[in-house]
Amino acid sequence: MKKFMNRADTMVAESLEGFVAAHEDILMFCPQRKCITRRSLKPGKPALISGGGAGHEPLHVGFVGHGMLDAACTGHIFTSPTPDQILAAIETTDTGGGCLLIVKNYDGDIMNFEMAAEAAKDRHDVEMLFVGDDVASRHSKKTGKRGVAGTMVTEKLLGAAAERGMSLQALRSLGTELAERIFTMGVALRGASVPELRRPTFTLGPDEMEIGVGIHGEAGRSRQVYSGAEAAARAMCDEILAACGSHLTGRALLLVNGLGGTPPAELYLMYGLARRMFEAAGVEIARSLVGTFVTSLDMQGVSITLAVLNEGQFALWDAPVHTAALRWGNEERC
Amino acid sequence: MKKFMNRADTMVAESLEGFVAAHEDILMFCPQRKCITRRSLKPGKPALISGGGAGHEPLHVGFVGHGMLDAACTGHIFTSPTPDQILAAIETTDTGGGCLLIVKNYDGDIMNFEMAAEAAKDRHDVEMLFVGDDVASRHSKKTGKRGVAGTMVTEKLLGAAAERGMSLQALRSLGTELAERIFTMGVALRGASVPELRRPTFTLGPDEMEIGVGIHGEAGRSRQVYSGAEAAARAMCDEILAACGSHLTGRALLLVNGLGGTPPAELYLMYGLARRMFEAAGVEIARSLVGTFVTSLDMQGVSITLAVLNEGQFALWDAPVHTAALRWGNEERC
Amino acid sequence: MPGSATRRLSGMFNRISNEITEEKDRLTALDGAIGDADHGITMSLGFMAVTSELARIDLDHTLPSAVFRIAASAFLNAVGASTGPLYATAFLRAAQALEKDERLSLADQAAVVEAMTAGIQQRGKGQLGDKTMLDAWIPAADAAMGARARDAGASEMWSSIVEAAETGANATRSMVAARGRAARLGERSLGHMDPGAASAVIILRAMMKTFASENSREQVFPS
Amino acid sequence: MPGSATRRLSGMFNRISNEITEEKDRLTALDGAIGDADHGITMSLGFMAVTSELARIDLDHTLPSAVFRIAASAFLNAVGASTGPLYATAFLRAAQALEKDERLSLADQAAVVEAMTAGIQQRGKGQLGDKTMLDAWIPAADAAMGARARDAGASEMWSSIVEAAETGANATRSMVAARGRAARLGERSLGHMDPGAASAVIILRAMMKTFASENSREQVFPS
Ligand SMILES: Nc1ncnc2c1ncn2[C@@H]1O[C@H](COP(=O)(O)OP(=O)(O)O)[C@@H](O)[C@H]1O
Ligand SMILES: Nc1ncnc2c1ncn2[C@@H]1O[C@H](COP(=O)(O)OP(=O)(O)O)[C@@H](O)[C@H]1O
Ligand SMILES: [Mg+2]
Ligand SMILES: [Mg+2]
Ligand SMILES: [Mg+2]
Ligand SMILES: [Mg+2]
Repeated sequence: MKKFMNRADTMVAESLEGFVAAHEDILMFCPQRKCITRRSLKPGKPALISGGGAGHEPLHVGFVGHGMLDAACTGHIFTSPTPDQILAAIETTDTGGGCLLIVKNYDGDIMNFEMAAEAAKDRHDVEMLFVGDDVASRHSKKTGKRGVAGTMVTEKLLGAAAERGMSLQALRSLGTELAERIFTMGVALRGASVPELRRPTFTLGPDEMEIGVGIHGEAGRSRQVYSGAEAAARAMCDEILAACGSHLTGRALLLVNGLGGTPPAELYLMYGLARRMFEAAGVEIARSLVGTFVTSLDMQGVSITLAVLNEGQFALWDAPVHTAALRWGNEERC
Repeated sequence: MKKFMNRADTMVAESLEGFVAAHEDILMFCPQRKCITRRSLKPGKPALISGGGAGHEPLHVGFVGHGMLDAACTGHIFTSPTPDQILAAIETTDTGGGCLLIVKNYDGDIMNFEMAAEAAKDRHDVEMLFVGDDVASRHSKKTGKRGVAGTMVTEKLLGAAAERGMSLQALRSLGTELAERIFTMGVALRGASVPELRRPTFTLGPDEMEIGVGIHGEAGRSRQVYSGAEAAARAMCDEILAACGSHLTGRALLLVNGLGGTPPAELYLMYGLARRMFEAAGVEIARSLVGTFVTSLDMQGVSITLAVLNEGQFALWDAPVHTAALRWGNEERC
Repeated sequence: MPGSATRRLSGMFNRISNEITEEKDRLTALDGAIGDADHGITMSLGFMAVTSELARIDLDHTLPSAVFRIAASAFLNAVGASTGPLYATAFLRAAQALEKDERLSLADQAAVVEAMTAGIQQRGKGQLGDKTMLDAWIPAADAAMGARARDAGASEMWSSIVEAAETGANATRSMVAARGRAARLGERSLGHMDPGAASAVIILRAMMKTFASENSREQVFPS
Repeated sequence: MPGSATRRLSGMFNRISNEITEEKDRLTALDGAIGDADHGITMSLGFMAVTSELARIDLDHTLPSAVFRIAASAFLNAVGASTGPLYATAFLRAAQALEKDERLSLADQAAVVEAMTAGIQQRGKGQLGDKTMLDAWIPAADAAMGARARDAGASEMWSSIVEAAETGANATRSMVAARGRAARLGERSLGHMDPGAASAVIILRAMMKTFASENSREQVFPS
């Protein structure tokens, strides 16, 4: 499978270089390009730092900016960034309010962020928040839910809260509370093709779908017959509703996210289906977001995220944000 | 090739329904769903109306809103909307300032918009603007350049000008002037698959690219060996620079647009390459936009647009916009 | 007797619709080679809209010219594409031609072919050799005029029309397109038949079957 | 003579790096079945970073424990992934174990295997049966302890270590993963060998070749 790249081993660096050049008004590389930070930091505000493997763009670099992250670290494709990158982000962005490390719940990410936090702890106030929203992995006893598209919802809400002056400890608690309220399920019609391999991570037949996929090109929870968008949306929404349990109250944010190779028209079609299904289950869709935000390289797939929020949390969602991938609200206040 | 859809004949309608539901704060269907209009119109402002085939989402519906279009009409896949749809848009959005029909330069679109304009002319002040930015088709003697991704640049600039009170005639002149300043070239690594057919419109070998493609899944100007992003970007940028001719002055807007199946990371990589090439040719890249805005269904491809603007036109680009697919600037003023 | 001529026209549209729909895949494949792979779809959609619209009207109280007007608006509102305005204009011009004499005589039939051709030409600003449907329609109109000039009968006139259209459509293979989407392909359009010319032949052949068959005057078509 | 023991270690890392790189595709394919298809890439990258870092230092003036420290930071900063922190912690613990006695005696070698295993376990919070690299390392460490207890020679100790690791790695095929990415696959991880266990065997075998070959003490390794 062809890609718009030159060489597999330089793809991530070349792509990031283009990204920073395109958004130089918002963000910049920190020295030695170990991470990407906001152009201007707000003294005393707790710094929000996230990161993960490349291949999920625009996550996380696309969410660096006012109202969201202060820094993001990118590893190799589907590979956690290294502790020295994370340490550089901590050292660059801690302006006295400490740092919250937002870590998607994968062993590799956890261990690398942990080592960075250990190395930083003498000089910085560092807290870690593990995010996991993937309901397909909710039965993994020891490891728990993976962090997938819902991660960006957490980053948006915490970013707005930090901008309003919330303390590091309070941000961490809010993040922990949000983990109980955000539910995602993904499906793929075609696997991702990793640059080094130039073939899909899994191959599906013409009538198959992979359901419960994560964002690393890995196979999902099961392979099923693909009989159209409606049945796929139904399977995902049912699973999300089941996972919601007692959290299934009144109003929610619905995020339909493309996994990289899915065009906008198909995302909106899935959004329409999911919305109807959730509404039929008594959920009012109070906020919506449709687009390609958390990808698995060029995977042809979609994820559906339901975030059951309270009024204060909706207000955080509505608060101004000015990043490469998410932008709304008055910019004067940024 | 699988798609997130139910049936080919309902795909466009289902997708539009999802789209309108997701953006009900900004826009709505007009009666009988013949077109999509802004939720609130500005009395006396000339109405900007565009439209075209489905399969190019978010163009044009994603650009309905403050600072851009007043209405957009969607036809069948890759097929112009019909005169009655366009007429409905004219009748709904003309608040006294007349209507500018922004029409991509294709025989089908021209003829359908023309018939609508003829039918409306007794009751409405209607002007037509044909847009064509595709340099690959600049040698087609009788037909001239096709309208591709650069269309959205024209829509953004005219939208801002209309918001500032520019008259219908002046908008049309500005649009005509812009046609001389916007240059696009596209390349595909995989064809688009039309819902009815479920196979790609053209099939490329593992080392081939189709260069000079439009946005209807049609083959491009020639098939060439694909030897990586650099050479593809080089071929496109050289052609754009050649087409610019005397318009190649100081500062430009660079738009790198995905054709539907291309993930953000690859778009940014292409952006980085194109930017370096244009800068090496003496063009200063003063504004940038990277994303999936004008698609050809799920085509794996990229287009590069260079818009050589003057300071007043950059100011129009920077002006607030609040649509589903493009959003920046202070919303209070919207 | 507006009813009988109107029934023939309505039958003609049914026949066109059926035969276009049967050839849908071939037309779409032709368009796939040099266009956007939808010509079979748009044409079939358009004529199906026409026949379903005609099924709603009372044929006994409708003039032939009105049938063409109804066809024009049904086709136009169903199709979009290039073919919508082209055939809608063609049908409108045919309606105007019939208004003078609603009998649908041989002369009227020839006038319909000519008027349709003129409509297509006016709307699309194309000419012979552009590699479009006009490369079938213009020779067909010329053949109709020729047949009228030599006072040929229905079956002779219609065979010469269809033959001219076929020859014209075949000739598009060796043309470089100058109109329509295919124009952007330049030399790459060589070697492929224009889909619009191919569908024009199907339409004209269906018209021939309607008007040139011996007992056509008595035939009752399904509505 | 810090130089000679240090040279052996540096040679050991070269050997590991070469053999991992040779098996890169197989490891990546194993990871493709139950993970994200990069294990060969991350491991090869990590060990190549280690050897290129070691190539820069003066082996004659570097202690064996320092070699492990350098390896830890080179591996960590090159890799990311799960394996970065796991092996970095393993190397750090090996360095701590060697600090007491830098000779790299047979007892030291056994201590290195044990310390590395303890490091992996501490960092990853895993245990036997989780279907990870620990299913090779824990049996290997047990074998090292056992060999020391019965005072076995170098070649016997190392064969028992590698044999235990191989048996452990093979056993992962019939385990359901409880740690790492594969854990999310549940039952679907059955039937596949864990890639981290497979690479652990390669590492241990390269260590065996370094330490257990008859003339290994005299051997001079390319730096
Ligand atoms: N300007 C024109 N004049 C005459 N015929 C045209 C013109 N433009 C296009 N056509 C005809 O229309 C055909 C394509 O029709 P269709 O595929 O239905 O529409 P579209 O090109 O909008 O997809 C072409 O093959 C050609 O014969
Ligand atoms: N918590 C853990 N403890 C021990 N080993 C682990 C743990 N998590 C993952 N591993 C090992 O790491 C291997 C995967 O390594 P690799 O593919 O390089 O990293 P990643 O999973 O980040 O892509 C697994 O096969 C497993 O052996
Ligand atoms: Mg990995
Ligand atoms: Mg078309
Ligand atoms: Mg067509
Ligand atoms: Mg892996």
